[in-house]
This record gives sequence, structure tokens and C-alpha cells, in this order.
Amino acid sequence: MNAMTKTGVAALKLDDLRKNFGKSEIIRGIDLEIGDGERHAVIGPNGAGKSTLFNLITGRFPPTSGKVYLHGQDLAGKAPYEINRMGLSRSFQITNIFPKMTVFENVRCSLLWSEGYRYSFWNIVNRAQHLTEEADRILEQINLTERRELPAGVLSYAEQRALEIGITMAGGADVIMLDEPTAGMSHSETDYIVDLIRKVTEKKTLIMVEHDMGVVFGLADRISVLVYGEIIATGKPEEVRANARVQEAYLGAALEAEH
Amino acid sequence: MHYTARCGLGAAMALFLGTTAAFADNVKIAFIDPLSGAFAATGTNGLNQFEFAAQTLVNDKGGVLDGDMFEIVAFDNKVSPKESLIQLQVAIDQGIHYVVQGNSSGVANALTEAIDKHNRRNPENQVLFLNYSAVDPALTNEKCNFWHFRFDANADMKMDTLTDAIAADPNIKKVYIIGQDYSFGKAVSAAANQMLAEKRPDIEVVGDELHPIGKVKDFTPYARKIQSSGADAVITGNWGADMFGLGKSILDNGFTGPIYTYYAAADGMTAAFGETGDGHIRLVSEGASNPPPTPEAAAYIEAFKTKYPDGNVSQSRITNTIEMLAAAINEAGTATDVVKVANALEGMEHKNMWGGTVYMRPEDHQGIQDLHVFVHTNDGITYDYDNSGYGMLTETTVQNAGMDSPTTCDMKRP
Amino acid sequence: MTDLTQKTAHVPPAVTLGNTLPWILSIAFLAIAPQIFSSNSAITIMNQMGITIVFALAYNMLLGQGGMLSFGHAVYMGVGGFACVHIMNMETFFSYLPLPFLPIFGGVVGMLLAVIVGSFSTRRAGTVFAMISLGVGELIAACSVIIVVFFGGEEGISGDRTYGMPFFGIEFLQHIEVYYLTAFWLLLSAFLMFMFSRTPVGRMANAVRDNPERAEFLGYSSRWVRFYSFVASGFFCGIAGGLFAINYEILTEENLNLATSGGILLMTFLGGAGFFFGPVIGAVVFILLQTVLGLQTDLWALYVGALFLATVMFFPGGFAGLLMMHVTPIRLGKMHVLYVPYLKTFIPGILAVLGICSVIEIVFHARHAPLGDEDMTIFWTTFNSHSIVAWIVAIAIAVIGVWLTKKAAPGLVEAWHEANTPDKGASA
Amino acid sequence: MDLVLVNLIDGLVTGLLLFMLSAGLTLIFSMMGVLNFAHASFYMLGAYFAYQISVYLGFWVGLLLAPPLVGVLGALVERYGLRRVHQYGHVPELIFTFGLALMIEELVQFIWGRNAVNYVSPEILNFTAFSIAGNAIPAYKVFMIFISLGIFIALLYVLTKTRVGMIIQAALSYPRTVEALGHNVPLIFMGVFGVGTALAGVAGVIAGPVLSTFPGMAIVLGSIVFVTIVIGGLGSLGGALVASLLIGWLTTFAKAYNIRMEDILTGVGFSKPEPIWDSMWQDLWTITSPQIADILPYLLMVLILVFRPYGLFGKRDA
Repeated sequence: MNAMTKTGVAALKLDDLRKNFGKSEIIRGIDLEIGDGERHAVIGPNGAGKSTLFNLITGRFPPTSGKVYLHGQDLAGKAPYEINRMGLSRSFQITNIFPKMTVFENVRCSLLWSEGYRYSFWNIVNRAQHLTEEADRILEQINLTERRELPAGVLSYAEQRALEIGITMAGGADVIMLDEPTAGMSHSETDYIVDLIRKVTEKKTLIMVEHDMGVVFGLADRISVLVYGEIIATGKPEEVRANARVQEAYLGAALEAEH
Repeated sequence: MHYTARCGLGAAMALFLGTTAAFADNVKIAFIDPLSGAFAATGTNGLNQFEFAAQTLVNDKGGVLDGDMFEIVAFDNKVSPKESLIQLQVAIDQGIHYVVQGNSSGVANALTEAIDKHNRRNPENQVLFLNYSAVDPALTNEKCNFWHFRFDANADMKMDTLTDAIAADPNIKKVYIIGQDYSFGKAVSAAANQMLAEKRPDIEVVGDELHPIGKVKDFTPYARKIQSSGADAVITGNWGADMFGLGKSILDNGFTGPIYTYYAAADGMTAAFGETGDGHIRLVSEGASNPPPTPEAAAYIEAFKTKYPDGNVSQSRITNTIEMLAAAINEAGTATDVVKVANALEGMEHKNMWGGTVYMRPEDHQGIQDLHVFVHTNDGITYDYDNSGYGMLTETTVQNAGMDSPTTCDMKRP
Repeated sequence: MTDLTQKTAHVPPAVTLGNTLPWILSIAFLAIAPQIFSSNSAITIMNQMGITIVFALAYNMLLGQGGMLSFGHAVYMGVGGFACVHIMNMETFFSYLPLPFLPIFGGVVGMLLAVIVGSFSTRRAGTVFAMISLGVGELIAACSVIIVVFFGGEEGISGDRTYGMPFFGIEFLQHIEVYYLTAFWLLLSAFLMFMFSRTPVGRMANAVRDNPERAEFLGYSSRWVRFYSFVASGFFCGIAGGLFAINYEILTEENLNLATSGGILLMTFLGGAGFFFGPVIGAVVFILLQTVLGLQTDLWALYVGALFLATVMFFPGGFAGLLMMHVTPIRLGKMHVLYVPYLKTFIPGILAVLGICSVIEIVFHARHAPLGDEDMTIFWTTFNSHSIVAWIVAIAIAVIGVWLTKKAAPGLVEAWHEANTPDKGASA
Repeated sequence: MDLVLVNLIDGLVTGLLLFMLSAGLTLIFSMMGVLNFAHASFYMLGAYFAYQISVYLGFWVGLLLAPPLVGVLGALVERYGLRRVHQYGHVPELIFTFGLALMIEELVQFIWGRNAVNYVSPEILNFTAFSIAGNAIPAYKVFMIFISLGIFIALLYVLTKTRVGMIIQAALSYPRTVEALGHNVPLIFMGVFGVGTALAGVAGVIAGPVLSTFPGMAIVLGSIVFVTIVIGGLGSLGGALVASLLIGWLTTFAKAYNIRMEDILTGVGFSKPEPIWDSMWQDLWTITSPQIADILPYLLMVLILVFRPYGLFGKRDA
């Protein structure tokens, strides 16, 4: 798949993005374009700046310099909730759900804004049938219907990760960013999550950080390799696999560990 | 404690079962003052004095009417107007017709208004408010009503006596007035300014200011200002921790003149001032105990101290309240028709054990009595306060203080 | 664990027995209560409870629903109340205003104040929010003695509710009439607050409480969600203030100060901030403790403080949490497993508490009672607080109680696990 | 002008006293994320313990023994109370310390009664160190200044020059890392809580004789301490120092000079409404600086939070 889309505007475009923490430069000028409907993975060794990159894109941290464009719109100075409203949704490396609320409530809350409820205090959410139906549909998709009424905090780790993906998806954003969705999972759990991701991100743009190379090569259309805050290679999985610099810097070791 | 446990159970039951006037034979008097919290010491001491007065001055002498006994029922209002109103309702439900209260004019204000409204709305079940210590002049002026009687002199009368003493001292040329920032502090300041201007126009008021009530941690800056102003005397209406903090700070920072006060004695204050305050602290009040005015008073104080060794007979007006109420009930021939009792109280002249008379002025229900200025010292003290060796020695006396003081009260009688 | 009232039915109908029964019972109870507790003082106390419940529920919109800890919430109720008293004193306007509508004005004023303060205080949650609320609370309370025009200084301002326009001939002279007015507003506000927790912004308040950052990535600004909760809470606090004004006809500095703010935190947490009805239990229990226990002992504040600390440490769910813990055993039909262990633990437990209280009371009496007054009465027994026998008996009761409780406790824990484990094959 | 000097000294005493409290509070807050609402209660306990000891053994033994006693008590509270509540999150922790403050006040009343106790400065310091224009500076005040400065320097030394200090500083910024390095973080927490409360205890011991030792002393000072650390910026020791001194001088000077709102208002061109008693703005016109001196810190706090939400020196978000 080409980076350019039918409309000619990239879903996400990074333009010489940089971030310093104190004196150390964590992100050193990243240019990247991710097309509409593309599944893109960002890989790299620990400390390469992958999570920081995510946080820059989603407005959690302001960049030191450079720009982020979502569907061609500049995200500079936008708060996370504003970016979300523009159609970008993310998950977190450390499970980030609403632990005291029920699983169903978790999903329903993530639907509210996109369904146009905003800060309304004249609607009763229990009465909104389409909300309930939509939330239940998502629960179905992430296989958590059984757990509907339990507080999210008591779910197993894999279930919480699944719920996290459900929450990320529910808002209907067309650009989805997943931060290590399979971290800390067993093989069977990983397979379950990969299937889930494939299913729910259909026709959407997906950007993910992932360590598990099996997951990355199974899911991604294109891969970017981030080393010390720079992208040293971007391309189709086989291209990246063949890239000498990548082999040297990262992949060789990782692939060895994998097999 | 003994008394709370005794009244507590009855009150708790009455609260929820709606029993009223279960013990009709006693004349019950509701004592609504702080018994817990920061002001508990003052309230408890007041309660002890009321119980003692009721016992020795009424019950031991055969009671009122046909041998009905006075019974003091204690209610803890935590110096809160809201709590006071709730406790008032509980008291009324228990068939109580007499309420005594003294700590805080704010509470007195709330009570007098509530009682006025209650009596208007419930003419079949009326109550009298015997105020033994709240001195806000407004209570017997613009806010007066038929149900309220004050047995203490009001702030203006006390200031009159204080300024007489100041005027008589030729060494005083400059005066500093400082007080808590609320109605009483402002009333003290206004009265002091006005009366000093009349009595001694040559005295210069070198400072006149208010500080936040109960909020000042350190009075040093105020003390510095007073010292720098060259004042010869200080006048303050402060009470409680504000009184002690201010007085101590002034004296610690080198002030040597007199400090004229309303409330700088007893309840731990006399002990705390101790040597520091010797000869400096002056206080205006009724009911002298040094030297003891009558053998009767001496016997009373001694009997009280035997029962409450840690207590003080600091509010002699309490004996007046009890004795005058008893006399009024006897005169009216009823303890339940409070209008009759109130009519008997109006204009009553009562000769008390403190060597003077109390006249209940009918125009505003303000008690008129002798007032004294005392000095804090350990010299010539028969009955000390706080068992500290220090006590209040009578310096000057004004008889029937404020007899002709004007009142704006427009008394509406039922 | 925000609410367990919502059932699994996918689209709940508007009116079901399950969701209307509590309200019907409440209405019935409020209507009958003055017939049972008919004395004026009982009605006074029920009025106080009603007002406090509204206030506690409004406070819990922040603490429980929104996770915002406010140390200065008395000011919203207080300022609303002050405004209402001022309206009572506007003779012509008030004579055209039926009294039952007065609380609305209190609500609006409380809300306006909340809009102003909330505009900067809700930017951040947690500790910073708590500190700002404390500072603003202290500031306004301190101003109350300075700004005499509005707050009336330390003596406060008072009015007369009976000068309002008669409402269907009722002039609100009697406490019972005020009771029904309070009860009406109590029900209405409780219902509205309950409904608020069911609205999108109410639901998001829970989300922001649990995880403000995640909420931001769902499109909601945590700050604005907090702001709207804060404003709504201010409105209902103002309603409570209006009811206070009607009931007591006077407002003073006391209505604004830290003690009042602390009290509402105390009772809300005691009752259980995690549940909608928690503050209701908290307010009722707290006022009962304050009035009944306060009549019994001077040390009531000590006991309430100890109870509060124990709740924070061992039962953070409060009374409501304790009650709701039993939902699972009841659903599993295994409550019977608990009865005997409960008796075995609680009887000595109560004995231990009473014993400890007796020791404290005896010590207090021996130290602080007037000389010669050595007799004291607790639990209907009069004895000499200076006698060694009394001390031995009280200490013995306490020690034996504690020992028996400790002995029975493991049994209770075991029974509790048993009661919460579904039988094989039968799942709830 | 002499008065300015006197007030500078008085303000310094107040400020340093405030700093001893806010330093401990800041240490505890930055380590554990807990704002100890009962901090001023430990200050009160310091005064009462010292009083009780001084009755038998004199002031100096009290000064020596009371702070460690308070510290041990604080450490016990952390170990058996706070650590238990920690699992529920920060808001319950704050509520716990709030309850603790109520409880300590009740206990103090239970043990020592409701009146002020007669805790006085030692005889040996009961003289006037020097006078400025008739205003006596008692030797005890000079002593207070030296004690506070001594403690401040000792604290600075421990934090910057010793191994324990390094660990604490590291734990302030990276608690997880420090734990990973094998340090016993719960023990450090307990220690810091103990030291923080002991600092409050010292403040109580030396302030008790001047500011009077009574059950309300914690509440009077308590909220001002919070205001101080919010103004200084939560978690910043330097900020706490600056804010303490700022508040000390601000309140002292506001009390010492009668700045009248009337003068300010007429100065900027408003004319005073007459008669003033009928005006809606009477309260504004009659305000004087001593009247509002002790609420100025709250006002300052609100202003700072509006314009600089992180406080003067605050960096880390709570």
C-alpha cells in the first residue's frame, strides 16, 4: 500500500518532530507519513523513544519543535481531548481503564462524546437505547459480554488489555494508536489480542508500538524502525527485514531472541 | 459527667417519643451554653455556678411557690447559633419555660429572635430568656423584646465605668483602643471614643483598631504599634485566647501602663497572666469579691470553692438571675404563665449579697447594678481565681451604673 | 462500584419496581415520620437531617462521584442561605414570593459562586483542588465578619419566613409545615441529583474520578467535567442553604466555617462516598450521634473522631459499603452462614467497645469532675469513679471483650469467604 | 524607620517558624504525595509534650526530648495508619490525616484540658536582648531565630551532603528507581514522615511559650501552613522558605501599619460616599490592613493560583 491515499492527504504526518527533556534529545527529527487505512508498526529497542513519540502525537507532551498533522490539520497546541475529537484515539502501555466502573460503563463512557452527548445533563444515558446497543456490540466484539457488570478492576490482565482496546475503538476514531497491546501476555493471549486487533481495526488507520515481532510482521502493512530517536528505516516488512542497518541496530538481536 | 448523664437520657427519650412536661413539679431552667469544644471551660464553670446557686439560694431554702424546686437542665450548644436553636426546641418540648444563656452575643441574638418568634407563634407555650452574660447593647436597644431580660450590664454601661476610672487618672494622656473585629469590638471602640471625648477631651486616642477575631497567631506587631504610639493605657474588649495573646504580647514587649479589659479574669486567664499582669490588668464587672462585700457573699464563695475547688465564682450575676427569678415566680404565683412572671420581673428591685441592688429597668429589661473596676494582683486578695494566688481587687465602684443611660428600645408587650 | 441498582436488562424501561421502590418507600417514610416522631424537637431534628442530607448528597457529587475532596464546601451552602435570608428581608418582593420557591434562589446563588470559584479551582484535581477549596473556604469565612453588609458580622443576619406570600393558605408558622416543605425539597433534590449521576456528564464524572487522563483520550476535558460537577454541586448546596434559611431563619459565620465543611466531609465519608445513598445514612447517623451521644457524654467528639478514623482505615466504603458487601452473600442465598459468626464476634465486640468507653469515661470523670462529686452514671449504673472496683470492672470488661472478639474473628473471616463463594454448579 | 527593623525581626521569627512546619510538610508531600493535614497537630503535640516534660525536668530537657517523641509518634502513625490507607489512594490518605487532626485535638483536650496550659520560656532567656526605639526584643526571640536557622542549615546539610540525603533527593524525583536500586522505600517513607513531624514538633516546642499552648493552636496555624506550601509550590523546599518568609513579613507589616482602604480609594480618585453607613460599599471603605492581615495569605494564595497555578516555585504536578 502506498503512503498516499485516495484523497492525497496522509492520515498522519510527522514533520521534523523533535523533543528534548532537559539537555537530552529523545526524539531527533522524525518525518513520517502514514496513509489512510494503513496498518503501521513502530519498532525499536528499549529507550528508542517509541512511547515518547506516541505521547507527542496524542498531545500528552508538547513537542520541542516540528509538527504533527492529522488528516492535514496541524495538532500544535491541541489538548488530548481536542485531538481525540478530531478522530485519533490511543491505548496505553500500562493498562489504563476506569477500574471502579463496570466493564459496560467503561465502554459506554468512551462512546459518549462521539455519539454527540458532550457535557449534557439533560439526557439520561440509561434511556439511550442506541448507546446501550452500541456498547454491547463492542463488548461482543472484544468477547467481554460475560463480564459486562463486573468492575473493570477485577478483570484478568488479558481481559483488561482487551477492554483497553475496546475503549480505544469505541469512540469511532479512524486513526487508532496502540501502545504495546500484547505486552506481558502469554502466546495464547497474544493470538487472541492479534485477532481482536485485526477485526476491530478493519478499514481504519492503525499505528502501533510492539515488541513481539510475530505480531508486528503478522499485522503491519509497513514498519518504521526507531533507534535513538531517529527513524532509520521505513518500509514493507520484507524490506525492513532485509535492511542492513536495521539488522545491525536492532532486528538481528531481536529476531534471534524470537526464534 | 453526672449532670449530662442525668439530663441526657430524659432528653434523648423526649426527643423521639414526644413526652412533654414529665416532671411538672420542678421549675426547670434550660442552661444553653458550650459544654464541649473550645469554650467548654467557661460554659462548665457557668453551669456549676447556676447549679450551686439554684441549690443553695432556692432549693435549700424551701424552693418557690409550694416547695417547687429549681432544676437546671444543661444543653450543650457548642457556641453555635444553629445548635442553640435546636437545643431551645428540645428544651421547649420538655416543658421548660426559662432559658439562661450568656456566652456569645451572636448566640444570644439568635436565641432572642427565635424565642420572640416562638412566643408569637405559640402563645400557649411561651418562654423567657434570661441573659446572664451577653453584653451586646443591641439586645436591650433596637433588638429588645418583652421576653428577654439581661442581668449583666451592657457593654456601654461597662465602658462608662471604665472611662470614669480612666478619667480619674491624671497620668493617662494617651489611650490605645484595640478590639476584635465584630459587633462587640466595634461597640467597645465607639463607646470608648465617645465617652473619653466627653469626660476627658484632653486624652488623645493614639490608636483605634480591630483585628480578626480568633485568627491572630501572634500579637507582637500590634504590641509594637501600641508601644511606639506612646500610649499610657490600652482599652480592649477582647476575650478568650485573643485577650490572653494580646495582653501577654503587650506586656512582654515592654508596655508598663494599665490595660483596661472586660474579660481578662478567671477560667485559666488569671493563672496565665500571673505575675506578668500584676498591677497592669484592669477589669470592669459587677460583684466584688476582694474585699468580700458581705459575710453572706464570703460564705457563699467558700461553700462554692469547697464543692468546686477548681472553679471560680466569677459571675456573681448568676446569683442575681436565680434569686430574682425565684422572687418573680413567687410574686406572680405561677411558674408556667411566663407573662405574669415577666411582669413581676419588670421593675423589680433586688438587694443582693454583693452589697448592692439590681433594678430591672422596665423600659428595656436591662438590669441596673453597681459596677466596679478591679485590678489583677496578689496583694490583699481573699478569694483568688484559678487557685493562682492572684485575684481581682476592687479599685473603684460606680453605684447603679448606667441608671440614666438612654435606650432606643420600643418594648412591645403582649 | 458506582451503583449496583442497574440491572442486566439491556434497555431498562423508565419505570420498574426495582428503580421506583426506594423512592416510593422514601416518600411514604417521609410522609409518616412526623406521625411517629411527633414532638417538636423530633421534627426539628428531622428538619436538620433533611437539610443535611441534601447538603451531604450535593457534597458527594464531588467527593464520591467526581473524586474531588473539598475542605471548604460549607461556603456554597452558606452563601446560598445568606442570599435567601436577604430575600426574606426584601419586604415587597418576599410578600409576592411563596416560601416553597425560596430555595431556588439559594441554589442559583450557590451555583453562581461555584461558577466563579470553579473556574480556577477545577483546573486540577486531588491535593491541589483540596488545598484551593480550603483556602477559598477560609477566605470567605474570614470575610464574613468583615463584609457586614452581606454576612451581618458575627451575629449573622436573620429574617422571618412567615412574611412570604401564603402558599395555599399555609404561612409556615409551625415546624410541621416546614417539615413537609423540607421533605419535598429533599425528595426533589435527591431525585435530581440521582438523575444527574445518570447523565453523560454525571457518568463522565465517574470516569474522570477513576482516571482523568484516560478520559481526556476519550474526547472529554477532565477539567470541564469537574467544572460541571462542581457547579451542579454548588446549586444543590445552595438549595440546602435555602432550606436552612427557612428552617432556622438565621445564618451566621458558623454556616461558612471550616468546622461545618469538615463535618460534611466526616458524615459523607462515614456514610459511604462510593454509593449514592451513602451520604443519606451518614447524615442521619451523624446527627443522631451528635444529638443523642452529645447528650450522654462530653466526649462525643472523641468517639465520633475515633469512629471516623476506624472507618477510613478499615471500611473505606463507609456504612453503605458495609451494607453493600452483603449483596453477594444474599444473592448467593448464603446469609445464614454469617449469622452465628456475626453474633460470636459482635457481642464481645460491642462489649469491648463499651468497656473501652467506660474506661475513658471513668478516667475523664476522675480527672475533671468537681471535687466531692465522685458519683458517675454510665449505662444506667451509678458508682464511684474513684473506687478501684469500678476501674477493675471496666478494664476487665474491655480486656475480655477484646480477647473474645479476637478469638472469634478468624471464624468470621472464614464464614465470610464461605458466604461469598458460590456453591458448585450454582452461579449467581 | 526603627520600627521597620523591629518588624523585620518579628516577621522573620514568624516566617522561620512557619518554615519549620512547611519544610516538614513539603518533605512528606514530595516523598509520599500525601498532604499531611494533621501536620499542625504534631506541632501542637510538640508544645504539649515539652510542657509536660518541662514541668518535671525543665525547658531544655523538653526541647531535647519532645521533638524525637513527636517524631516517633509520627513514624508510628505512618507505619500503622497511613500505610494501611495508602492502598486506597491519595484522597483517602488526605481524609485520614484530616480525621487524625480532629482526633489529636480531642485527645489533647482529654489529657490536658480545654484551657491553655502554663508553658513558659526558661528563666535564663527572660531578659531583653536589645531594644530598638523603646521596643524590646526579648532574648527568647533571638533564641528562636537561631534555633530555626540552625535547623534549616542542618536540614540543608543532610539533604545535600549525606548519603541519606542523596537517597531522599533521589526518591523525591524517582521513587520507583530508588526502590529498584534496593533501598527500602517504606522504611524511607516512615523515616521521612518521622523527621517531618519531628520538625513540626521542634516548632511547637519553641513556639508554645510565645504563642500560648492551647488545644486550638493547631487549627489556628494549620491552614496557614497549607497556604504557605501552595504559594511556594507543592513539593519545593526553596518555595516553602520563600513563601514562609513572605507570609511572615506580609502579615507583620500589614498589622504594624494602618493602611486604610479609604486612603487608597481616595488616592486613586474615588470619592467617599456619605453617609458611609448607608452605602453598600461601607465595608470596603472601612477596611484597614491590620483587620485583614491574617487573611492576606489566603488572598495571596487565590491570586497566585489564578495566575500561576503551580505556585511560585512549583514544577511537579501533583
